Amino acid sequence: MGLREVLTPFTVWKHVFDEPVTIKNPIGRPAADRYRGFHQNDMASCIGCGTCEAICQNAAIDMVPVDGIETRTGDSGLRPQIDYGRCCWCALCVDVCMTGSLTMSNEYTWVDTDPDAFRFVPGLEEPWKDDEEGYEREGKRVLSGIERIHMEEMPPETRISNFEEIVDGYSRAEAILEADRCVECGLCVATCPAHMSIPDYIAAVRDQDYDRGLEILYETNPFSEVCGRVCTHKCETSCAALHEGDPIAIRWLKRHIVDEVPFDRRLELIGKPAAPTGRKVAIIGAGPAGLTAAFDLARAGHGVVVFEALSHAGGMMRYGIPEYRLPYEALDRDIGVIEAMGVEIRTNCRVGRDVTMDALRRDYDSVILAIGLNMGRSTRVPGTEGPGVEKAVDLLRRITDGEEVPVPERLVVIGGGNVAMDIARSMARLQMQKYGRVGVTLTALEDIDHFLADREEIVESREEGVQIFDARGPQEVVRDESGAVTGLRTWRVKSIFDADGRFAPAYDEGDEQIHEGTMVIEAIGQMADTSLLEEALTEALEWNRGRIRIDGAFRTSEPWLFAAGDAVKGPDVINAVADGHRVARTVMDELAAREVMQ
Amino acid sequence: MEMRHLHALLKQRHSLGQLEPKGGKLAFVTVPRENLRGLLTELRDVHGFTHLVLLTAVDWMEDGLFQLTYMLNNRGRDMTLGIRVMLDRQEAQGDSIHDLWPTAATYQRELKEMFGIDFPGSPRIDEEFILEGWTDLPPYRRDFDSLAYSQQTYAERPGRVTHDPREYMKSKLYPDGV
Amino acid sequence: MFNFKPDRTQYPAADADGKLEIDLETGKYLKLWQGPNHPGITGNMSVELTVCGDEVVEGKTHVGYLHRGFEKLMERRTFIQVFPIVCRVCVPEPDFNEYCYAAAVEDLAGIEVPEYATWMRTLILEMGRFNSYMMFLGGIGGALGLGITGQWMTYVRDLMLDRFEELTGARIYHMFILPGGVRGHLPEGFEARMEEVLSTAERYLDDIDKVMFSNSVFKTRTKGVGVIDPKLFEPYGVTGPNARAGGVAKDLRKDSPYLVYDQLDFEVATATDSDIFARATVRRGDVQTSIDLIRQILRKMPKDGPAMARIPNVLHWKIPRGETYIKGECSRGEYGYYLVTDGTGYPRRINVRGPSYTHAMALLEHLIPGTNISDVAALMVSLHTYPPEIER
Amino acid sequence: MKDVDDKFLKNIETEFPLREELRPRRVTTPDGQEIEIEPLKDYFCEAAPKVHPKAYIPIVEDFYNWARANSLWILGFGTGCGAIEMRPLMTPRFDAYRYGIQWRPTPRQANLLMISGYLSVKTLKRAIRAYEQMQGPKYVVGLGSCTINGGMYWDSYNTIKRLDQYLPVDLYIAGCMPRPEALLAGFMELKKLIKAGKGEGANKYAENFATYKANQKSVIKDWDMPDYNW
Repeated sequence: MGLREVLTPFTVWKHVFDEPVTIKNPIGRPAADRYRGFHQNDMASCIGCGTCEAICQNAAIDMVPVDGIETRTGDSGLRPQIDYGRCCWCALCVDVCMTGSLTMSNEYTWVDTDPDAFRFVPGLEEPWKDDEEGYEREGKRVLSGIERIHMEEMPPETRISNFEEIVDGYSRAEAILEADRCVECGLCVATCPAHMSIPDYIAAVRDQDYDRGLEILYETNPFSEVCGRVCTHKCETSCAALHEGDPIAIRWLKRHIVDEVPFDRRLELIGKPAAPTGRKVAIIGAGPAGLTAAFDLARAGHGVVVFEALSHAGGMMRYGIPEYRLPYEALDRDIGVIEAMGVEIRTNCRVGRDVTMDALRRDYDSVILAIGLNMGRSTRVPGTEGPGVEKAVDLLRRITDGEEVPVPERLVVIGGGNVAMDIARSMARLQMQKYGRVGVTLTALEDIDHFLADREEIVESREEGVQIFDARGPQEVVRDESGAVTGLRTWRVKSIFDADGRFAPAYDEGDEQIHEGTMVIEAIGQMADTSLLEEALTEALEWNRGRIRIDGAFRTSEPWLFAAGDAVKGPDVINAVADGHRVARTVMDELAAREVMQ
Repeated sequence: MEMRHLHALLKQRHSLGQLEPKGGKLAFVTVPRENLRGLLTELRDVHGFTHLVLLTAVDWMEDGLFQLTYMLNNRGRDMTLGIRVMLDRQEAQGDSIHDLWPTAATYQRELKEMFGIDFPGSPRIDEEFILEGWTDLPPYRRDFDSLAYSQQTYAERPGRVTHDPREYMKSKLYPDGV
Repeated sequence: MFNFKPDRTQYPAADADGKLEIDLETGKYLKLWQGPNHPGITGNMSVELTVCGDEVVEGKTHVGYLHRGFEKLMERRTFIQVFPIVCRVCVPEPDFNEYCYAAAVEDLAGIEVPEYATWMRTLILEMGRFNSYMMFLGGIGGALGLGITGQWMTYVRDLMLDRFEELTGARIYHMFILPGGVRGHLPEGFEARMEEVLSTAERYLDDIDKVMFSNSVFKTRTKGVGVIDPKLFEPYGVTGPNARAGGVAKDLRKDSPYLVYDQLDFEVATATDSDIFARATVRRGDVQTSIDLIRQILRKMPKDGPAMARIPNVLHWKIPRGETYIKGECSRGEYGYYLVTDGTGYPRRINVRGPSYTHAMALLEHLIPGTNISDVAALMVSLHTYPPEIER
Repeated sequence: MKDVDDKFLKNIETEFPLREELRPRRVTTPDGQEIEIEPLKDYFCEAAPKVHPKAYIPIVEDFYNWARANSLWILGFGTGCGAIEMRPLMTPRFDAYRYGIQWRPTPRQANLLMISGYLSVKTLKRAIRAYEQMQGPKYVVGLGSCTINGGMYWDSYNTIKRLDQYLPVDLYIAGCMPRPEALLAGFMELKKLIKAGKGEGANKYAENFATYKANQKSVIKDWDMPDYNW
């Protein structure tokens, strides 16, 4: 031990005159920009999907209702409440947030004597609500997939010349990847008219348990194969994933499950119906609503007879939707399952002609009216009377029946809904087959962003050569001296609805166009053909603006008669399926009640 | 491939199972309980696996087995070998190796406390190690449910409710339940 | 100058099993509990000392005061949910838990980490190591009554925590290394601010050299005390600086390079005496290595690139059956995660191999007998043990 | 909890008897006398804590409170991870000493117990002893989520979830873990409470002593210490 070692330590005394490092006022010193402080939530963009709750490993987050936030499609109306007696500030909730609404401030001081005070709903009135700084994730979410798995489909140049199905369907590997993106929030379930257990069957795809998936599908929808192809998939508009990326391809995944289960296995899984009850129900119309009701009733053991005026069952699914979207075999398989439940379908049997309503009322315990909308509406602009003007639904029915339909080289379609797209694309295919080129013009009142048709329909129509003119109001079907159609005159639409929200299109008369074509097809909507009811019953029933009035449970004013489907509600397959279930439940309740009374 | 070479060398003598390589530097192999001691001694004294990295157990409750994992490392050749010994879950008794590596005694004490696997002869094996006054199942066993125990033993702060978005939406949008 | 020569006759006799025969009732021996509430104990643990005069004849460590049952809790959580809790296993140097866990998951799930994230991880780990050594250098001085080192080193460590905060968003539990990559990129101007911290640190370390390593009191109290015979390194599982202080250059960064250590240029510090002083000097050398490494990494790392690999949806992430062991050289030695998966969405078993587990238990108990009571704290600190990783 | 395997069900009385050194016995003192000792009675005062009455004259009580508020002496017992953020407070950068706050090595010199985060049952036992050994008036501050509602260890079998069931907590500081600045803010708040005469934790403990003891004993299985030791 030398003297040097004793003295050296004293050299640090030189620091005695250094500036002190003490922070003058440390309380409330601002934290770094990225600091993970207390939570913030943008109430407007939060959708209450509960993914934050699902990922929180501390069970610190509760989903609670908040004043002023209403439940609506794509927003559960719930908001996260955070328990700071649990939180560990890991910010996984921020990283996983589907909308990016949940962030963190860089505020960190919260002192309280009451341990119950450390719970709050971020986004209401915390002082750091509007703080700019604090943790936000870099870019879009990375903890779940953003982009939809691409669905292989036939290129336009191949598909335009035939009626073969366009999309291929997912392979197993693709389906797993797509199913993996789902966060199981369940926002879609209430949006689906039939309340299908979407997250559950997607989970079944993920687990490759197709049997379970199929059972889940059949709990709520006997037309899963149809819906897997042509459903309007409102669920995908409420999907939490669409806020940063693509919604989950719910429809394709549904189809994938059905594709993976062979028909025989399907029958096995669904099992046998219950023991016969001896009750009989007549259903008029073999469309989705009628057949769904038939399925439910038959499974409960009731005897069901479905009366169908046309030569095949399926209703609009067969006669409205073209084959390239829904192959007939797919539909036949779904109907086959229903028939296997013991449902009798009498085709070519028109009520009112081959059998009367009175007879049905007499022979059956209940009658369900599910006649759908099968008569096309007309625009009633000048020139629509006479040859060369067709209704889309009539044409589609004739195409399905294999009839020869007139195929002109150029034609004009009026309407912006799915039916308009269907007929435009069907006619385009026929034109291709006949002339080798497409000459379809489509006009609609709405501008392109407000078309009622599905987005992909519009895209695919354009790909197939359909020319779309949006915001055009039809004024007259132009005819030459001989009376033959030469085109459609339209004005540009300034607005469709008036100040009160009533339908009253306003036109810009200066912007006039003549769309050339030797045929005009109207596809602006349909109505029900209620002539089968006959006079006495029509008189007896209560009506509501041309539709039979029903209550919330699908009862008409006649106790034995129920009505469901497009004829009373609308507007698509999945709604019809939902109606079918509900009317079936009402009928079963009624039958059970009658049993008790007797 | 050195690891394969080593495996081939020892396979017969110690009735080793299949070698399961994980990359070039790490491999796992199963050995019967009676061959463990011989294998460890040979690996340590002859093949340079002098460092006992860890000793732990995995509970394969469904199969009725405990897996003991002895992780040995050869620093010079940068090889790590995980040696698995399967024990009957009912018996749950292993062989102490505290004389090969004194530090193994600590691991064995932990295994005794946390899994209930006994190592007769290991120093202080019956003393409490981490837990104090523990009366329930050894906590690392799969059949011990931590959450249930916690809820039963310690009070949670009451007053929290949560809602499932799926059911809540249905009840709000379809109050009739349809 | 002061030669402490204990009177060996006072020692208790050992029986056949090597167990000491200590009868407290004789009044010759006293039980002394050091900790859990004791300023000389690192963290919340305790040592039960049996003393004779002021000499310790037996020491037993008691741990478990910080046991939270992590390995059990991890089995109850999905793979992403484990991520926030791993860092809590070791408070002063949490990043190794994050890295080892993430790497183990990536290994079993077959995920390739982007290059940028690999560099970032190395940076975070070196920053964490720097912090950990700051704790040590402060602690070792404190344990020997040299309070100023603690004051200085805590200050420097706090400057580094500021850098951590702006990079990761938190001071202590950074939660930055996710399975699949890292959470973000370097903030703007980070390099310059980091350089400021590093040069400040070097200035303070110079002072530490003068005030501690050249201090005759410190030297006298640490040299030749708490010597670990290098022959004991393997039997007692000694790794890291504790082994390097005994001339064995064990360092996983060199022995089994992970992350980008094979692209970095550095030497590991070693010493030969294997006493408390040697262990302190090795760590002093390692701090310098860390500082150099941080500078190197910031210079060499790619300026931009993806921070995260594509990972499956974490809410239902399943990993096929398998097991792996991922290790890294933390400031105390070999840190590793043993992960076993069984094909479900939850880990089957995670075992954390912390160096303190061997150092603070078997080794410390072996070293304590024969030391002076006042040296126990210094001995314990010199092994650089963090109790939370012993009991987890 | 599922059925406990008989193999592991320990009888507390027999498995965890009173430690050897706490049992009543005869000992020989170094000077040769034989005496009876009963350590639990001899070394500890078993009297239950008393409520400390306020001073008769309000202004005197105000003065007391002012004095108490300005000398918060913290027991340097790091019970959990939060202790690591106290270190910066003890050092020049944040320098809590300027606010009259300092750390003491022993409970006898301290009047503020910081529960820095989670408490395992084993530490709870020591924390209770430390608390009871502290001189009144004394205060407890719970630091971080874990003291409020279990925090991230909400499903752990070995940590308590609600600190207020076992010790009278005067104040909570949110965070995991709270930054030193938040801790300082907490201390300032505590000072305000004490000045306002609301730092009544010790009295609350005395008043509800039986409840606290029952709660403590329900989780600490091997209770081998006197009911109150100070």
